[in-house]
Amino acid sequence: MAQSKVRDLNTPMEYQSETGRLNILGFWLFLGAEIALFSTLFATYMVLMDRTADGPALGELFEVKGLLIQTFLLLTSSFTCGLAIHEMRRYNVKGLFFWMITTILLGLGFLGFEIYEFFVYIHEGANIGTSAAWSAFFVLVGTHGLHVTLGIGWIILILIQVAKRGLTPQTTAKVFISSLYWHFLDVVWIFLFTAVYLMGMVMQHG
Amino acid sequence: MANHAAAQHKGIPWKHVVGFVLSIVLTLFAIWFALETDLSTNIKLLVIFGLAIIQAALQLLMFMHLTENSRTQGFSGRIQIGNILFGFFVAIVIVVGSVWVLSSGHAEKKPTNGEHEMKMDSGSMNHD
Amino acid sequence: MKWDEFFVTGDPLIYGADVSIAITMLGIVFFLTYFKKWKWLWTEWLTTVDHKKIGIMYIISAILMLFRGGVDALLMRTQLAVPEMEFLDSQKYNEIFTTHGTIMIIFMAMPFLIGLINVVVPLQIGARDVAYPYLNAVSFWTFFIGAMLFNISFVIGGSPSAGWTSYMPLASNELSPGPGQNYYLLGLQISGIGTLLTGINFMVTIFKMRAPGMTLFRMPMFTWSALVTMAIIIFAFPILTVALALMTFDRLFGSHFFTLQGEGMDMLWANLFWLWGHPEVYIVILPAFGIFSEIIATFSKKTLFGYKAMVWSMVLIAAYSFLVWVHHFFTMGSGALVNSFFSVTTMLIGVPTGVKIFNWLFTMRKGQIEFSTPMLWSLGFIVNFVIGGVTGVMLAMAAANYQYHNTYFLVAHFHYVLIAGTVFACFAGLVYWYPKMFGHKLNERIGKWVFWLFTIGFNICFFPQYFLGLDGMPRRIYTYSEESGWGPLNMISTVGGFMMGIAFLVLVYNIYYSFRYEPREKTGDAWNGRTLEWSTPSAMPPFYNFAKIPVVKGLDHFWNEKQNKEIKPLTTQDLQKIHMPNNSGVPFVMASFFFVSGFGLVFEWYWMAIIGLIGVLATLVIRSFDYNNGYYVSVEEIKETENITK
Amino acid sequence: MYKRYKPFVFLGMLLTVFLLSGCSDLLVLDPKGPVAQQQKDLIMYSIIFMIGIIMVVYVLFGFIVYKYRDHKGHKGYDPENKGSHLIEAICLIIPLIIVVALSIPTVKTIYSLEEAPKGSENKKPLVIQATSVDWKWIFTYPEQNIETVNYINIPEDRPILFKLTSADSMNSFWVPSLGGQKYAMAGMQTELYLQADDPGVFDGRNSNFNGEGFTDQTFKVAALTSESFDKWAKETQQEAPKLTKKQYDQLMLQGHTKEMTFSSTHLKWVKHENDADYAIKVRERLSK
Repeated sequence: MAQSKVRDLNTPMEYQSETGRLNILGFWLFLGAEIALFSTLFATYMVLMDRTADGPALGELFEVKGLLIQTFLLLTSSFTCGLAIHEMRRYNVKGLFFWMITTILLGLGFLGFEIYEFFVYIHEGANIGTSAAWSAFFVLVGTHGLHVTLGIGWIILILIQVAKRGLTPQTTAKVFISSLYWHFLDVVWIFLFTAVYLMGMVMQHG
Repeated sequence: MANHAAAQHKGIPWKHVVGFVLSIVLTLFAIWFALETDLSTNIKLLVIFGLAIIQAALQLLMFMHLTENSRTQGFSGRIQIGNILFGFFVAIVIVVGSVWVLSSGHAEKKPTNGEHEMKMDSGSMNHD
Repeated sequence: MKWDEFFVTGDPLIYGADVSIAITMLGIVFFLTYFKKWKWLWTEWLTTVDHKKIGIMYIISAILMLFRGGVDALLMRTQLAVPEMEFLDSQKYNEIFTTHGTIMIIFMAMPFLIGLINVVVPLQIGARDVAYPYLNAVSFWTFFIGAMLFNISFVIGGSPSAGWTSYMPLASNELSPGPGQNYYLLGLQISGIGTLLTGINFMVTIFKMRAPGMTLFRMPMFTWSALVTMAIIIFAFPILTVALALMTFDRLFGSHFFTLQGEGMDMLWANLFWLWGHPEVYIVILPAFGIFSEIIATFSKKTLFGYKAMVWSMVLIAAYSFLVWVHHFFTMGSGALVNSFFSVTTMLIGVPTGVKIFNWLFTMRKGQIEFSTPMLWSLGFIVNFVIGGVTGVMLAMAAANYQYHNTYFLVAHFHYVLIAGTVFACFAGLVYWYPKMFGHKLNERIGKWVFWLFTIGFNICFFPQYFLGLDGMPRRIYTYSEESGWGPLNMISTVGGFMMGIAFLVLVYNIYYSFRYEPREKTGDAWNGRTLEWSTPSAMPPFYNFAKIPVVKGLDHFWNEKQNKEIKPLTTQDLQKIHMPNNSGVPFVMASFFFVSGFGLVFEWYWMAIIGLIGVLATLVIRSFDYNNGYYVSVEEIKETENITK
Repeated sequence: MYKRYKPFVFLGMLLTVFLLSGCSDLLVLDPKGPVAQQQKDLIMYSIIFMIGIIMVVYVLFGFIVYKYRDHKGHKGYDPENKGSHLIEAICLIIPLIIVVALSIPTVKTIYSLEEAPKGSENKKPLVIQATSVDWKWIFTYPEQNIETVNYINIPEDRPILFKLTSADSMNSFWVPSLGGQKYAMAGMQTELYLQADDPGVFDGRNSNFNGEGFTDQTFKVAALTSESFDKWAKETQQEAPKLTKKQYDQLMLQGHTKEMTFSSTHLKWVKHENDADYAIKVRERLSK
């Protein structure tokens, strides 16, 4: 719990306190759990994707354009989030804020498109109760969306703390951990993009 | 490692820029490969999943500093890498295992028209 | 909803439970008020972040749950004692075996072991606390609240009755209407959060909080087993989380994951359940292995035989535990290739387990074996667990498994593994570390009575069940005909069951007796121990555990120090102020909100569920803004606590 | 030491003798057909290994615990004995050999159970579709155009190919005297070969828990000579009533029924392996 006495200037600030180091490692382990969590959802989706009952097939409703926009929004947000950490490590609070807020905005944009996409599907007759395949789709993609939502809320909370307290070993560790979370959501999206959308479209169009 | 990391904090974050450009390129390539080429479904799936894994590795290494937190901080980096690798193992077991177990043998869903037999083995799927 | 639908009515058992719950509650309130203990309860227990106290609370809860699950078991054994018994009806019987299984695995075995891990592991690695003391409290309270939510189903709304495996579509809205199954889903979901957090917490603790000099291969075996178990928890519990969530969606929000409608797939539930369920088996058995390793080494007065082999066996078992889940449903018709693959992997997992058994035997070789109660439990474990182990290998042979599946042969097997493994370990660990927790031993003479009564009862209860299984008696039937010929063996089994019940009562009596009459321990080393938890000067370690963090020079460090007479009393020069975390009431409040939310979802009162969730989020935000970093214990206070005069 | 525990040892021996004497009558170990016979052979084969393993562990255990107990004149105490590569290697290799020895016949039997029993490969199997509904069994003879409830008649010495499915919950079709079980699940079909050596009546049941009526979800299997089977089939086709849709839908309700026989099948209305929610829909309709 105690803060390390040696403040090695070469070590990024988030690693300078014992708490920071412990929390960062703990969060990595948590991400391990998240991998298992999303894997289970992916497995469910892979098993059920053909079970469309009377509803539309999955690939039928997917669209490349919306998908590309969503993907670029999230990929870019992951990049800007990385830049924010880069700025934080240069002790540039302004840079940190600029890039983190950009990240949040991109995340919000992504969420907006996702919600719009869900509305389109529901309008076309595919909702969570349509068939096993659509249940799996909505819960898998929805879980990712929920993670993004929580991530946005969480980053905002942490930015408020940074604004109040400045860069300390504790706040920087928090920012760093939230950035890990954000990048991880991008990793999950890469697989959603591949396993759900691309595979769905490949299956549909051959 | 620590010195190395600190040196990177100055100037343009090349690691991030390269990671970003690569991820865009990989994404576009995956879309093009999946939707615009005429290869068989199996090859397409193999390639796009391969690309996804590469891209995930990019995120972990370029953006998330997976290997960081190492020597000076008591070797957490190794734990982190081990953890992610074991996670990868579990993920493969869960996804490939479930698909394999639930779609082989008599347990597969009997197709309505007799000859349309559908078999999925080890994650690769035939749907034609 | 009418009141008589809300409360379960119409059964003397339920009224009995209602009355006893009410009386117990009133009794507790009276006791706390009369002795003015409310403040004590809040400051010392409900808000504590001390790993030892949290561990004790885990163990107490687990013993209560053992009682509940045990009563369930005895009700079942009574019903099955003779053919065509009319003690319980089918529905009641189904509810009882469902709650028995769920409670014993999720709310008894795991919390008991996690409790022991909580008490012991930080002490064994020479740490002052776990990595995240606050999170530890959250873990406990979410587990506790989950368990309570599950338990009230007995009197409010009705118990789940689809078996602890809750196979779909039996557990769906159509075939199991009512709140019972929702209790199962929400109770397990909430307590699962606690388990996952424990996994992360202890993994970081063991990796990062070890005393200087304690390399990974100098860690005591129990700590190793905890580390490996936590790794399994981290990767297995999310699978359960998802499976439960998907079933909850099926039941509450009309999705079609496992349902008959909408092309849902019931096999997927079985698949996901056992993807978690098999690793879960190792979550409850590996710490048991760790406990036995400690006890056998201590009472043979000898270092462990093949330490590294034992460690690697455990690591291998952990990785392997994710590769065998299909052996729980060989009969699902996944084809010869799948069944062959999982038959072989399952048998292979017997190899590292066998290695461990032989290592324990060879640890005793060239030792000086002392038959204390914990040692008796460990010896009993070896003898009985082997039977469970070999029948496990028999079950692993898929072609033969088609004849064992769903029979009492299986029931006998997993009780031989879980009781002779896990429950024996819980009792052994409880007796062994009792002086660490409460400052005095449990009476050895009564303790040996408990052991013999329990072990003999256990064998009388479960050994005949192998034969019942081979005679075609399926599990989960609530009665059977005279002609089946299963009567006599069932009668024997029931007698054994009641012997185990009596043994439990004697154990409880022993706790009372020892509290009154056993001499208090004067040193911290009650059993001539080998590992660091025994190195504290006082019997019960102070809240900061170690006044001076030990420097470890090898395996069995404390034992070696004693042999070489290197132990020096503490002096003032050794002391420095100690940093400790603050108590917090937030975890308890957060768990209470989880309860509100879970209860709302059980009855599909969404307003209530949302209020609960908002409460949970609010507590999270409060925690995020809390920068209170704890406090320092002054050298003066340490001096006083440790009785240091110079 | 021994004296103290003598009564327990004696009790244990008595119990074992008592239990073993009943062994030969145990349903699973008293096979009435080639499938169950194969499984029994595998079980007996494995039991020999298991008893061997148990003996080795118990003898070692008894010897070590007795010799190294803490007593006067204790010899051979060596607190630093850390291990021996030889012993550890033996402890690793012997179990591995046992696993191989068990795996080979297991895998062979798994594959052989997927097909008609040896010796009957050339006989055309009789196909019976078994459909479970809470809490009864419906059996369909598609070739004979016969449907029975809660009982089956089969010819002796001829492989029977059961095609299993369910109208609702997950069930397990099990006739212990004839062979091991397999699940019957809605929306899919599993296959199981069984065969009876001689005429006789055997108990069959659902062994997978499926709710309130689970305990009584049993059926009878009667193996007949092939002449009497043909005779029964012919008589049934001529004399038994036709199955009406209304009757069939009544069968879809949860509950028990007596044995029934019909001279037509339900296959023209529904195939449960393709139509998982038929029974649920019927229940909704009839409850209105």
